[in-house]
Amino acid sequence: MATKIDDEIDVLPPKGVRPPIIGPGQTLGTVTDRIGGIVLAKHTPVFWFLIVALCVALFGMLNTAIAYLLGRGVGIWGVNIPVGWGFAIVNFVWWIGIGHAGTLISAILLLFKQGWRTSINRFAEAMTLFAVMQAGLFPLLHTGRPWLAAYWLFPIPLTMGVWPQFRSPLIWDVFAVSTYFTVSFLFWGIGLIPDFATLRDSAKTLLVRRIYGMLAMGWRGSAKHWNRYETAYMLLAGLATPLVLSVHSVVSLDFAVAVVPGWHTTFFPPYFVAGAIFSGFAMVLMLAIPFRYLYGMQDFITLRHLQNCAKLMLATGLIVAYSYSMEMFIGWYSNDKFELGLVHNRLHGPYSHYYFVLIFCNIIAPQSLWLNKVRSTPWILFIVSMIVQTGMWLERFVIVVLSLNRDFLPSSWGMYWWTKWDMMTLIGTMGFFTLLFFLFIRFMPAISISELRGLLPQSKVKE
Amino acid sequence: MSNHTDSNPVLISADEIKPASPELETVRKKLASATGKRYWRTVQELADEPAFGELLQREFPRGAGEWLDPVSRRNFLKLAGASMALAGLAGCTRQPIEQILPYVRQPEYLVPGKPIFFATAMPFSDYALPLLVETHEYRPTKVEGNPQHGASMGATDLFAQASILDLYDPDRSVNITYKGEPRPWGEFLGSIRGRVLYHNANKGAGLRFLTRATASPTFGSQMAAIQQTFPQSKWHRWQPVHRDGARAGSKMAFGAYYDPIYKFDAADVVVSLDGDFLSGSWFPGFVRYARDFMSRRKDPDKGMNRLYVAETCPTTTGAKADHKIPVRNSELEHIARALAAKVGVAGAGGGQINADQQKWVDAAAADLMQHKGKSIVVPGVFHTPALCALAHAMNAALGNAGQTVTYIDPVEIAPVEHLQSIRELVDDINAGKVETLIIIDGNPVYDVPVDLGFGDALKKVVTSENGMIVQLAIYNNETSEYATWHVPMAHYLESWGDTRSFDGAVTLMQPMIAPLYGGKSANEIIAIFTDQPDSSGYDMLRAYWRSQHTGDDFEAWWRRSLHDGYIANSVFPAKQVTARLGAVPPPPAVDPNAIEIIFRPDPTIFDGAYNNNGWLQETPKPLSRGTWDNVAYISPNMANEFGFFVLETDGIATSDSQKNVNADHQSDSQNVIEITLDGRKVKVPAWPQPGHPDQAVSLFLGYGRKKTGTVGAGAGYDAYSVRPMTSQYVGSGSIQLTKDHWDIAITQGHFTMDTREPVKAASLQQYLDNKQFAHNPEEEPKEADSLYPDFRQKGWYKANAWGMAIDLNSCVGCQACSVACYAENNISVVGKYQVQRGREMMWIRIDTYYAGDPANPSVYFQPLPCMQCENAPCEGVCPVGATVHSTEGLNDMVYNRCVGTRYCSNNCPYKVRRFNFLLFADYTTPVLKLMRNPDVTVRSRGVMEKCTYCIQRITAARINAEEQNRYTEGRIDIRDGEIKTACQQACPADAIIFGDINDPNSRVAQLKAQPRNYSVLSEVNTRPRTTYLAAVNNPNPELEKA
Amino acid sequence: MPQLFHRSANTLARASILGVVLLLTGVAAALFQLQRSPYVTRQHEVLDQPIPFSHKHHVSGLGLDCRYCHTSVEESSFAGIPPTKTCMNCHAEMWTSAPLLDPLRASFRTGQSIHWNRVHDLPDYVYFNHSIHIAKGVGCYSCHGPVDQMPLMYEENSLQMEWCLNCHREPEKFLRPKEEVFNMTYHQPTPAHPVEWDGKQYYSQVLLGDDLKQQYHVRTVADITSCSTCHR
Amino acid sequence: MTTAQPIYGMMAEFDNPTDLVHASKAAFEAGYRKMDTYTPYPVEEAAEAVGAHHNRVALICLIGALLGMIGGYSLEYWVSVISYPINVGGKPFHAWPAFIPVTFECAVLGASLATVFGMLALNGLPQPYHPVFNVSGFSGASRDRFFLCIESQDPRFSLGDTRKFLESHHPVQVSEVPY
Repeated sequence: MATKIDDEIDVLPPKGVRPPIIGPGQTLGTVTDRIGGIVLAKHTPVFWFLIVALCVALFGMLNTAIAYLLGRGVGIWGVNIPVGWGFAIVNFVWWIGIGHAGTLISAILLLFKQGWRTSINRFAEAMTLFAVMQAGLFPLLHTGRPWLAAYWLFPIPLTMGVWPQFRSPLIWDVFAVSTYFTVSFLFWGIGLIPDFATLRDSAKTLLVRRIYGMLAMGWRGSAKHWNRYETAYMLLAGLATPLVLSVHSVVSLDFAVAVVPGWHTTFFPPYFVAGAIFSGFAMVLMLAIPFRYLYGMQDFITLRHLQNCAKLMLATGLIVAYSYSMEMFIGWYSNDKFELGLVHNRLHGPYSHYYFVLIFCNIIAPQSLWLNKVRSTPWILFIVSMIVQTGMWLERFVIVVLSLNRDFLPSSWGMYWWTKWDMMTLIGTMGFFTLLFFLFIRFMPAISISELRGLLPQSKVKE
Repeated sequence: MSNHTDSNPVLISADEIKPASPELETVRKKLASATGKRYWRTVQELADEPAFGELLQREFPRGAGEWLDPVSRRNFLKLAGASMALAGLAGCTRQPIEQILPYVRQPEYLVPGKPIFFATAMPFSDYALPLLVETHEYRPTKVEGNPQHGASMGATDLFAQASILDLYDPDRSVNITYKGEPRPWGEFLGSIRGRVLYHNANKGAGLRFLTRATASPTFGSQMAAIQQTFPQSKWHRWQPVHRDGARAGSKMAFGAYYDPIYKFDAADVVVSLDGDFLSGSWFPGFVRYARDFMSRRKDPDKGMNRLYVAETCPTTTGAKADHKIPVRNSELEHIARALAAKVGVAGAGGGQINADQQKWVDAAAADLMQHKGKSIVVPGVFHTPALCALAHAMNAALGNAGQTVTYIDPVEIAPVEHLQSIRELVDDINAGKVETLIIIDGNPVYDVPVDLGFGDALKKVVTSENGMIVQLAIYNNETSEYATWHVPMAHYLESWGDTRSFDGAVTLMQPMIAPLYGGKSANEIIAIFTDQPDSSGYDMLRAYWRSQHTGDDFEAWWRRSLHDGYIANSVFPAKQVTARLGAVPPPPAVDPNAIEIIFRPDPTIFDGAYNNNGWLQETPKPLSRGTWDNVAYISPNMANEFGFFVLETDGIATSDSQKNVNADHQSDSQNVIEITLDGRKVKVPAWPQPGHPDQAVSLFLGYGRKKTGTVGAGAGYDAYSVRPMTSQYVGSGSIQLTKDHWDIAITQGHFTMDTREPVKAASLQQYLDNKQFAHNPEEEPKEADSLYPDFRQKGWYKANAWGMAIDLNSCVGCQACSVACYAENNISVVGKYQVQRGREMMWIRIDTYYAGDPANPSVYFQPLPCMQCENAPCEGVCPVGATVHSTEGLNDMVYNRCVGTRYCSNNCPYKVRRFNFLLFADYTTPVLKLMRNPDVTVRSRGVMEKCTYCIQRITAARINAEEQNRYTEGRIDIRDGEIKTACQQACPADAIIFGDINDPNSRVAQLKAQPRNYSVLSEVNTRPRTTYLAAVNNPNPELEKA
Repeated sequence: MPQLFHRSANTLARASILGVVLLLTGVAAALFQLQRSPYVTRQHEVLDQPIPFSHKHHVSGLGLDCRYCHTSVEESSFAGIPPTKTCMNCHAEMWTSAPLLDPLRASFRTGQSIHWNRVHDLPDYVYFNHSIHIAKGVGCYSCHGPVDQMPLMYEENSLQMEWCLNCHREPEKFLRPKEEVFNMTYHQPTPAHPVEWDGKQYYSQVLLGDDLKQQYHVRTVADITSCSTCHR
Repeated sequence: MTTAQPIYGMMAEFDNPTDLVHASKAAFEAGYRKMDTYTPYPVEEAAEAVGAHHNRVALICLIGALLGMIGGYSLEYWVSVISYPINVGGKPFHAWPAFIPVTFECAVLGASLATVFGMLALNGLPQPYHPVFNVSGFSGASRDRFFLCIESQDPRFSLGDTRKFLESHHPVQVSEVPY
């Protein structure tokens, strides 16, 4: 099975008819075999080894960069006074943003009873976890002395008798991100339990069965268990929904609480959340499209899923566009000299080209999603998503650097240039992220089997 | 008052505690093996450091300097690993066992942990700046001005502040060498004795001495003695930044050499003909003059003096002028003549000047005439004799002579015109008349006029079969390569001596520490020739003054003099002389097309003597804000013609042209032009300097060294290489655009205030019309409108509340405060590349802003320390509370708590916070540890730092006051002025005032009560404790109308 | 379908979960103890010294005053370690041949300092000042413990920040009359043993401490717990 | 096996959810209480049929949330007002608006942990060994088979009758579940 491209599945149905959520002819059995097969297959496909090898190389690069950083200090990066925050924070916000789609899909869409979420929520959640892991790296590295940051930021009774400073948004960040990671992990984890049971029961060798047996914790599909399980799942969804909104709001407060013109603004939270979902869905597509293609999952991740993601991207993209225009408008309308200076700096300053590329990536390019043709053509979607992803990174760069490089006193205006170490760290995390993702695909059911079963017609109880 | 640990300073003269100074030899030996402790309490303690347990301290990485050393960088992985291992346990790391080494016999006056102050003086050029030096266990750590001495009034210039670093400079010469081979002192002595006998025989024929100008009476007497023993010997003088023009001018006017002394505090109108008396010590008396001049601008309500300046190369003097015209060098003398004619100097006139200059001259002349006897005409010291003569004549004609200007005998011993003197020497050498040449201090091979070919001349001497050159110098410099014998020279803080301040007062020098590198003083070297080879500097000094002192109270008198640092009533009496404008040569023809090449000493490196001083290299030049290089000023117009990037003032070049991008702070890539003068060429980075005259280029001396220490190596271009005898300060040459570029590390890239108006300025009239001009009611938040609680209600800021007021009127932008801060607070030097990256560490920087027409803009200086905001934006955002508020209103920075998020810096509207992006502090060079101020933490990698209002001085004073049981209404009664911050203490213009704002009688409280007082960026509502007194200038209404 | 796991697996699984939880708490608890343990603070640890100098003998035995050796304690941040000369004042006559004192005589002869190992050693970023504490009536005992009972010097207290704060937050609990500062046998007032000061009898430290705080102008707690009090 | 040996229960296997639900309902009406169904995905009807309507997960969640919330806020209050009050940029010690984000995060964290571990505890997981696994073909319970198990604990349970009863609802097969 696996890697053959069954194109006919990607053929658009006649007008007015929406593509199905699950390809025709799937039964409880086939679902189990097709998805479980990826994990239990005897032979791991060659492309998997190639990709993992590449990622391991990038991961090595990341570690080199980190080691050198710990040895020398953040001076190896481009940061300076006035631009005290550079790539580290840009990447942090970017990764955190990406990490939003997962929980959003699994939680909010679940609450809205969106059936189509089931075949993508599992790896979307995994994506969330891995993205948050990348994000989590940066605030620590960014101090250059993580061995201090690691424990002074948490309220631990040390002999100094001093504590974290809870008025600082950075502390809010510490709590928000760590909570977000934990909750996402739990959510993902309990979702996996029944599927581990499935793997346990369908695995061939005793060892594999034992391994998944332990992970499944003895799940046996009892009605009483299912009942509590469902409640817990729903509750988590209910908790994760405000959480996912709060996390990026808190991240946005890292900026909004400051006095720096361009940061000091009240509409950052919604603006950031929208942006996060925007980039999150872009990332979902960037993972889903190759995944369904490489593993022949077109039956489970159908055009319907791609289209819906595309629509969500379009919607959030428009919110983002609105935010940009508001930023400019408020700047002009406030008639505050610092705000005006900011607008001026963005449009005509030394970094103006960054700003215009950003506009193209996040506002112009996504408009193509109005076209059904674009929404239904995987490879185009993939490219659009990539553009959006770039744009969202640039957005963070603009917010961080273009606000700091010219703030209050002209005497201290400055420039920021990234170094090769900055780049190595950024690309390294991309490699790390992909590595984790492909390990996940190989060893865990990338699509929620038990939930998918519930969608099949035969699974309904007839009266 | 310079003592910050005791209300009346422990002033002690070193001879009272002879045995005190610790055994430096052993210290030095042990230092070699010592590893990095962050500071210590006694020298002995330092001298024996336990090397083990380094890793345990990794979370404030001691000796982590190895990162910077490429060799051990290889094993950084291992060490990083170690630090990671400690991560979890950092709270639990044990301290290594440290040792403590008491004295064997503790000197009587020493209280361990308390500084002692000694009076001494720093020789600079041909005169001296009287000083008090703070020593900790006999390690000099900080230099202050001697408040009891009129030449200092407690202030210093940046060179004095930086001289501490020179003392400890590890690059200093350490060996007596013979043709480059190390030799013992005895062997040197032997070979010189031979010479002495030889020259005794031939009456000193062929025996020559070359020194810089000196004002040391003792040295003078020694030279006189030499003249007697060796009648045929000659004493030549050379210092590259000489004042021959002024000398000749004085001769021209008075028929003899005299030094003018100005009384700026008594002058209502000052006209400067390129007289750069507000910039640096190359103008004798700068420190005192800045104080005097600014004393007339402190309170506009009491009226102000008025300053007219006509200048060539832009200086801070011009920046402070009420009316400035940029003129080309050749035009200056014409202006002088026109002015002289107008103020009624007979025989003047004949100057052709253009309309603008005419207007300026008319106004200035009118003003001068209205203030006869209460005005001054200041001639530049780097100009033609005629100009100086004219100035003297004008002062005479205006009746200023004797009132605001007096004349004294030159402080230089046996004054000569240096160019003449050095020329004679070279001629004699070429004529083969020189066998033995003793070069004391200085670096002639580098800085003697290039067309004299001094190097080649020296070669002749050394290669001649009986030739010998002895060099006494602090560094191994270009000249050392030619010397037969090189002897390390003792730093002024290591040697006994005497000299005179600019007003002639004798100041005594006493050593703070035994010579670190076994240096010898000039007197000791000369003594060899006067047959007292083993007499110490102290003996000679004492002997000389014994002979000078009449009266039988010598001992008491001597002790008092040493204690005070100067000899009472030794100021030169004013001479009754009248300037006769005799045969003044006709003014030079002005060639509008010729390019004038102007030579000036560098504002921070001077003539090259401070080339290896990291503090001075990193101190921005006041006008260009450039560091680590010298540039060539050209006018914005010329830059335009060349199509260069033009430095913005708000008259031109909006800050957004792409051209301007690289001008944003950090690395500013400048076009390189090639200067040709007398057929000699040098490539220099062109710097478009607002206010620079057209058709002229200003070059700065002291850079482009071929042989210097690790710090100065490779910095800048060598202006001496095109400086011939005929054009010592100006010549006519040509410039050629080249393709090259030159990265200049500048600390400020935007010189326009944009819309921000950090500096509020007005004319005297505007001020009198609206005293509140510095305030903008719409923007300034009221005390009431704040969501925050009033911490005064909670008992904060109740007792002592520290504040600072900075008078923008007074600040002359001389940078003394910045360097003083480096010395007081152990600030690290980061080097050119890091400055380009925007990582300089300066705690108090001076922002320079230009406004108006770039051809002749108004210039504003604004010293910017930490504002110590009561609503500090930096504090709220720190996640670990590493920067928080003290009850006295200080914005505390807790280095050991900082994890380095840099959020505080981002959120600081004034950008006064500095971050240790790498391990900038030098933990490895042992000798630098001796220099550090033990009361201030040395900051390590990854730590934010900033101005603390010199918290260590505040604490010391508070403890002192409490122990003396001084309290008044709930406050600890610390007398106003008892605490002086380092910047305040150094400031010659008295522009920075610090004190307790809760004490209504304190100076700072009274200044803050003035209407001129405003806070920068008040609209951000940070409520800064550091506020500014708006700049008010005093333009001539006549010119205003025009 | 056969069972994958044996019956015991259930108990095993639950037990192991419990085990992990306990282990983690254990480790955490251990670390918090470790950072305060004598191993880290070197409390009560007697360091080797070139000369086994006995404070017990010199203080309670011979009745020397602290200030005889620690001369600058009242005027400087640094209490001062006696120079060899001070020791020789007596030991030029006494114990002149005791091998114990060889290092002392050697030092006096050669001019080389004696290398004592530092017993009370604060981190380098802490700026402690002896004189002001003396001036405010903080007894030597409060920080250095019963020095007069120490044959060999050791560190009585942890000297960690939380320990300093104990006193800076409640000075009244520790202050004593200035004249008692150097008194090693002084005891805080109790109903049984009152302390007389300023003509008054005090039966409790609280009352005495409050009055002393007034009298000695001890700054407010907010003042002396400001960071810059000790860190610069 | 001999009937003398005690067994866990009687297990019927179905190949579709509808039969399972019918059987379960019938069993309930027949008075069986101690029984359970095993399905590859949640079948709500089955749950209701065997009488699993309510659970206490939600309550546990609420408790967790409250603990987290109170814990978070009191930590902040104690640290900034009681333990070491410091003037930070002129802000009040008790800067409650600034304390909200952390309080919220703590609440969510507490709730989530409580929910998940509460659910597992109530379900008695982990429980890798369970009698039902002895039934041959039970692995289908995680694939496409549906099981109803009436436990021997049930008072009405009797080998013969219960087997008959189950077989009457056309299962694929009925088998005893040994301990």
